[in-house]
Amino acid sequence: MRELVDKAKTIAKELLAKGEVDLVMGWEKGTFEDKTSPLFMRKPEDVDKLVINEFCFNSLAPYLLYYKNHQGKIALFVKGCDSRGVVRLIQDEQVKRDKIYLIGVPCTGMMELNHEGQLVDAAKCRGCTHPNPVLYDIILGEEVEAKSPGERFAAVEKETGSAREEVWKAWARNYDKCIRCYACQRICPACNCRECIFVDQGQEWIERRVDETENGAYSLIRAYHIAGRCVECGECERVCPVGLPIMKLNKKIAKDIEELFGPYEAGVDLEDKSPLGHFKYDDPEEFM
Amino acid sequence: MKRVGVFVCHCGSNIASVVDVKRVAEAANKMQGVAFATDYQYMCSEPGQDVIIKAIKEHRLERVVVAACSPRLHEPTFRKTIEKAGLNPYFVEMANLREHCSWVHSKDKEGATLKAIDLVRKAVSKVNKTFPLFPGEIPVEKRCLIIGGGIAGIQAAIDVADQGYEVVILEREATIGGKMAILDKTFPTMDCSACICTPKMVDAAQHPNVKLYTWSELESVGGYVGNFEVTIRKKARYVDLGKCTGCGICETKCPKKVPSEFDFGLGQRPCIYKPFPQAVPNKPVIDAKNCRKLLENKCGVCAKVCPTNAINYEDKDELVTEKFGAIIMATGYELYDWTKDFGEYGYGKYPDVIMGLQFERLVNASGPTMGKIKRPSDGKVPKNIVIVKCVGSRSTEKGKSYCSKFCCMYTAKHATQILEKIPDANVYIFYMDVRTPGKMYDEFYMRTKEGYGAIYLKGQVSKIYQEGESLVVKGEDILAGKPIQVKADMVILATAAASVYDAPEVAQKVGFSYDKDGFFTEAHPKLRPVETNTAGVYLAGCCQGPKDIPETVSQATAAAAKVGSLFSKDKMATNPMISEVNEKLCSGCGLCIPVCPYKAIELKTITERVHGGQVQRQVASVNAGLCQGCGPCTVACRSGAINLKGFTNQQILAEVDTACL
Amino acid sequence: MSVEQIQQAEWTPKIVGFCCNWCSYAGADLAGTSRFQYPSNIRIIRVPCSGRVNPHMVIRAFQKGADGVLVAGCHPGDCHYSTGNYYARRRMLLFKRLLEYVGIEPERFQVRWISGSEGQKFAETAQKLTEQIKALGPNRKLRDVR
Amino acid sequence: MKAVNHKRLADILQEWSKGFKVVAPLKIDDNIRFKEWKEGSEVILNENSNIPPKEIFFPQTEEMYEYSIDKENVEIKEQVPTQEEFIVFGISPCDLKSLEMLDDLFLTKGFVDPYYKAKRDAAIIVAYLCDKPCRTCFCASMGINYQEAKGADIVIFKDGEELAFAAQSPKGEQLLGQVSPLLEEKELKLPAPEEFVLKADVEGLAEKLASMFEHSYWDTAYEKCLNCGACTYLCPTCHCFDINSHNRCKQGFKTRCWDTCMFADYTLMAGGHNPRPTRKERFRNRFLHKLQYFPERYEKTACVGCGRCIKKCPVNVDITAIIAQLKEVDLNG
Repeated sequence: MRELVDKAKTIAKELLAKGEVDLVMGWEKGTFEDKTSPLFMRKPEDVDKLVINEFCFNSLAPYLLYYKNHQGKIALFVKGCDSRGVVRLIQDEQVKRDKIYLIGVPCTGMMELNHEGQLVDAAKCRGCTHPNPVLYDIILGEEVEAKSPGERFAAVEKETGSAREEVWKAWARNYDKCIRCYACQRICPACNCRECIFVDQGQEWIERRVDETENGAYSLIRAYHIAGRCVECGECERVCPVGLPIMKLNKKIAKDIEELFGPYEAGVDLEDKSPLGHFKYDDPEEFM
Repeated sequence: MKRVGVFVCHCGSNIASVVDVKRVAEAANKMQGVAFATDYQYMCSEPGQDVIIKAIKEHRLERVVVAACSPRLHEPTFRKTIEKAGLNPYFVEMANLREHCSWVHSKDKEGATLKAIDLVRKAVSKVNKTFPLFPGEIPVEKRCLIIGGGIAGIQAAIDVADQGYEVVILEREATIGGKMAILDKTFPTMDCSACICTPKMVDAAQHPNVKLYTWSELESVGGYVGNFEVTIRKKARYVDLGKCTGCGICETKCPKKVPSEFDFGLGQRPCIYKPFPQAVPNKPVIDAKNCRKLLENKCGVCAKVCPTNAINYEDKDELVTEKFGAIIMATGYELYDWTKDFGEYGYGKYPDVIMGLQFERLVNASGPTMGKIKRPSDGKVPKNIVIVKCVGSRSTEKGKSYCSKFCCMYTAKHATQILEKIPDANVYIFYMDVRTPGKMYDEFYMRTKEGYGAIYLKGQVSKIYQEGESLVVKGEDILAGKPIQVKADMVILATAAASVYDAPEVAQKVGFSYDKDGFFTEAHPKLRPVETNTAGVYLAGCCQGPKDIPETVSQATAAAAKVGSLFSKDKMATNPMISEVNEKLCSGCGLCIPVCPYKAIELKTITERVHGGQVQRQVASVNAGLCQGCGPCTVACRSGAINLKGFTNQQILAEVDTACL
Repeated sequence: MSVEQIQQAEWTPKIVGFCCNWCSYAGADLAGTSRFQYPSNIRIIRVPCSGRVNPHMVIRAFQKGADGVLVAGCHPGDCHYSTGNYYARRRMLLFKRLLEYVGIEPERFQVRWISGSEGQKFAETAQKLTEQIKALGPNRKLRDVR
Repeated sequence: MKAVNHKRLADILQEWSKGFKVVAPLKIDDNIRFKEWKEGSEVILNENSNIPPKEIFFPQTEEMYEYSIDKENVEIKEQVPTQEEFIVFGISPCDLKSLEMLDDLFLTKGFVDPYYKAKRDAAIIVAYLCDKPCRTCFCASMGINYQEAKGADIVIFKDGEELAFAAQSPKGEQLLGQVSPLLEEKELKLPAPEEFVLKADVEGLAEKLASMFEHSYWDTAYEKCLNCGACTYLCPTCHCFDINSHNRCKQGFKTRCWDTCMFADYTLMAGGHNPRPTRKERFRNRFLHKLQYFPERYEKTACVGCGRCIKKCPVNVDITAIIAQLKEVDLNG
């Protein structure tokens, strides 16, 4: 991916210089070599800091929510998963397609340090089905092959067969770890409410107490809120400071949607209907 | 916390014999927020209601819980009661101590009493979170649209128009009249169908309050009860109705003939045509699919012969939008297409296997054979005729699961017609059952069988095939317990009555529900049979399910009466228990929009001040006229921005919390 | 009450039933008028439509001490509001699977279609649900022990 | 010097746990959290716990009192904050330093928080001197020597396979006495101190920031921050909380829960006004509080250089980079 940076810089500079956009969102080098941080470029010279590499984890799509009243056009770099986040935001009427310029980055997968300090394929990229942007105005390079599309539901499949009490205990331990920092929610392109019911307590849905019951409710209901809308970018799980297996729930729901209502991937097609926004008369009724 | 009053009803002994009502009242008195609690013999009686009114005044009660029977029974009663005492009528909640407690736990008095206390606590917690609700008012546009111009639509139109309201009949064919105009005779009286139908058609067309849009399609429906905005596509007719006198010269001169839809292909018609001689309006249309002028720019004979220059080959579809206060659906039915499923009957490849409606044309004096029963293949008069009933009806395997209701009677009618016209004919009728409820219906059937000598065979037909000039019908006579084979000259299939092919699409356009078979769903099968769940939309005739003419006509009249009662007021009150949007929370994501069955939610743009500047953003907005208060939108809304008044998230959560205490 | 207190006291299951006003609530009413007997454990919350039931409310019931939750609505095709139960069906299908996935017994959360004429079915459902929950014992999962 | 092979640490903890509750950084799945040590628990030293040990003294959710209402009468049942002596084992020098700041906050300037005090007074601190700094560490820049632990009752460090124990208070002596049969006398020494990758210079920063509230630096600096609460919840010095009621019909209880200036509702007022309406104001507050307000009030920078926020920030907001940028800002520009 690194080889794309020159072209990326040229495009970004040109967009800014010509005034086609007044803001370009990309990445810059972070604290360490294996970290990057979102970069907001407004002048052509800002573009010098731009990097494109296997550490550009952050989806820039959620930032679009902060520029809803922005007058000009905004360009942003999008990997496959990021572009699905953008589609999500367009479908949710949060972003207008004609107000953004998408620079597609065919993604060969992110890398992260493991516990032993070695660089390995990032967990969030496992099972990726869309390494290439699904929506873009310009693409930086040749499209790439998905590495492990067959493992889309690997995280879920492992689960079957465990005894129910043990399963619950593992989740209860997770709920004990959660500190409700809401990093998962803030980074999620599907979490685009103006005020999250979990933060805004005025509606009486949840209490701020951090304990097994409230955290459990948060976890399950957040998963349900993004059911059929989760673009499976895995950012929530990556940013979780206590390492909760958040994507397990999201993947579980995505898998169930496929099983119950037919093949579906969120954020891939601007025209598709959300699985919970329509129904079929002959939907299954397994709970009867 | 509001000052809540709790009123526990004995319901004579219905509640009090199981639930310790005194204990319930005492427990209620100790509940948080309860300022007063008492019990009484019959809360719904006038003295009982006075107890409530008096207590509201004496104890300055702000909310009321009546612990009595099902709210489905007496909620309206107690709403009126507390309104009399000066409270908002929606400040009352009922705890269902009778249907849900005393009557179902009569052997567990302690459990029932504890449950009763819980139910009261739950109601108190809910009523504490109740806000005042006020019904709104919407104006009513006193015009009625009738979709479909068959006998149902015609009858409804005349009945609404006679009440003094304007009516528009929308008909997709070139004439009104529908299926009834096709029929020859009607059972059991054997009246000539056209003789009773065509005067009605003329009555409707000439009624000063009725406007006809024939050769027109429904394009879209917006708005809501009292205020529908309907766009109608007036299809290009190529004949100027203003100029045309209906003289018919064009029809006689048109050089190209095609199979007539009206005669189900048994006869021919020109490419400029009236479906039948008594069509209303009695003016032709050009069949654009076949007209040589329109297809190849050749011919043009009709324009040349027209004495009034009424032909206009440049005619285009035209969209008109009009406002209506009510809509009556009268889109009728069509015959189930048996040819795709019934391979054993030849998939329609044998010309002498026909459907009932085709027979109606064969036997009709104005039909292609001038009323002589001749079989389609060679025009010979058939001697042996087999009628097969329930083709595609009452079948779970192919066709429809339901009974098409009127076939038993029309097959009997067909048998008598055949036996009258061809006295030496043999009519064999294969049937599953003969169902003849109705005035003079069974008598008619018995006369067919015993008087005319039609041969009824109980059993199904397994195969029909051609053998030389005749058809072989193989079936079973289960009463005799043996297979049976009949050599027939003609076979008539009593095919199922099915919903019109695009009925679901039409229902979606108008915005109400339909069943798995495409028939429109009534609001309540017993008590609201001519209403739909969408306020202001009514049903008449076979679009709701197969029915015969008298039933159709009575339903049409009933629908017209419903429209009349809606139009009798200038303004109508709306249900206040509907969804509302908290714009502060709403992100305008629109996820609520597709789940609304009434198309009551749309996005609107609002302007608000943010940090000193003005910004515009989208939010959902609920149309109070359309919303019926069902609530799936509230669940689609993640942020809780859309809430259902009377059943708010906070009220239900409060109930959950107290129910689990 | 905490779980421990409950265990000490004679425990009887708490069941919350969300019933659609037009079908299941009416079915429960009919069970009453027909005097079909069932255990007194169920507390019915009236909602206009099964489509009004937010999965969050189901979670809330478990949090606050319900041992079982029933969501009951109109049979498919019978929805008073024409389509609410179809949305409910999709939502509850996914949500039920999710609860099972994290280890909550499937019996604790059940969805049923009960029409206004099925008083017997309502009574039987309440009866069976109570028996099933009794067999499982008190619910501790997701439970607010405070 | 008293010493024990590191593999026998469990024996020591086992012995102590007979008389005290022992709280130690335990491995819980992939996390390290300060939790009560039980036989079989795995202690992880020389690595920052996911959640700082502030949660021992100032838990994320803490019940304050119960109440019940009966008509007009309200009865309040205080949760009397009492605590038996307990051992906090394995706290690192930076986290130990953070307790000084929490002490300042909760115990000085005329206000004593009884909930914090009870636990703080009851704690016997056993500090663990880090083997070497992690790459996100910059405690040295915050004036902390990672090879000493002032204020701890016992200090431990590792030399090869051996763990060295040194008492720094009578209570520490007493505790070591309890396990003396397990300890051997050995000659052990601290490894040579290592350099830090990250550095930050806060010299004179508080004074500079005092005139920077309206500075244009903040107009873009905040832009990448998503306003999640990870940094503040993971910060050993952040200490904001709010108080919540939990009503259960006629009774209920109050809790205080961590809150964070990163959340929109932190400064949201009942009337709907929010003096910190956007991410910019919230971001600015986080840094001004750490680098200006806290130093002004307590003469300490509210950062101990543990690096948790750098490690866990979803978008790599790096406090050392922010400090460097702030130092470079031209106040006249």
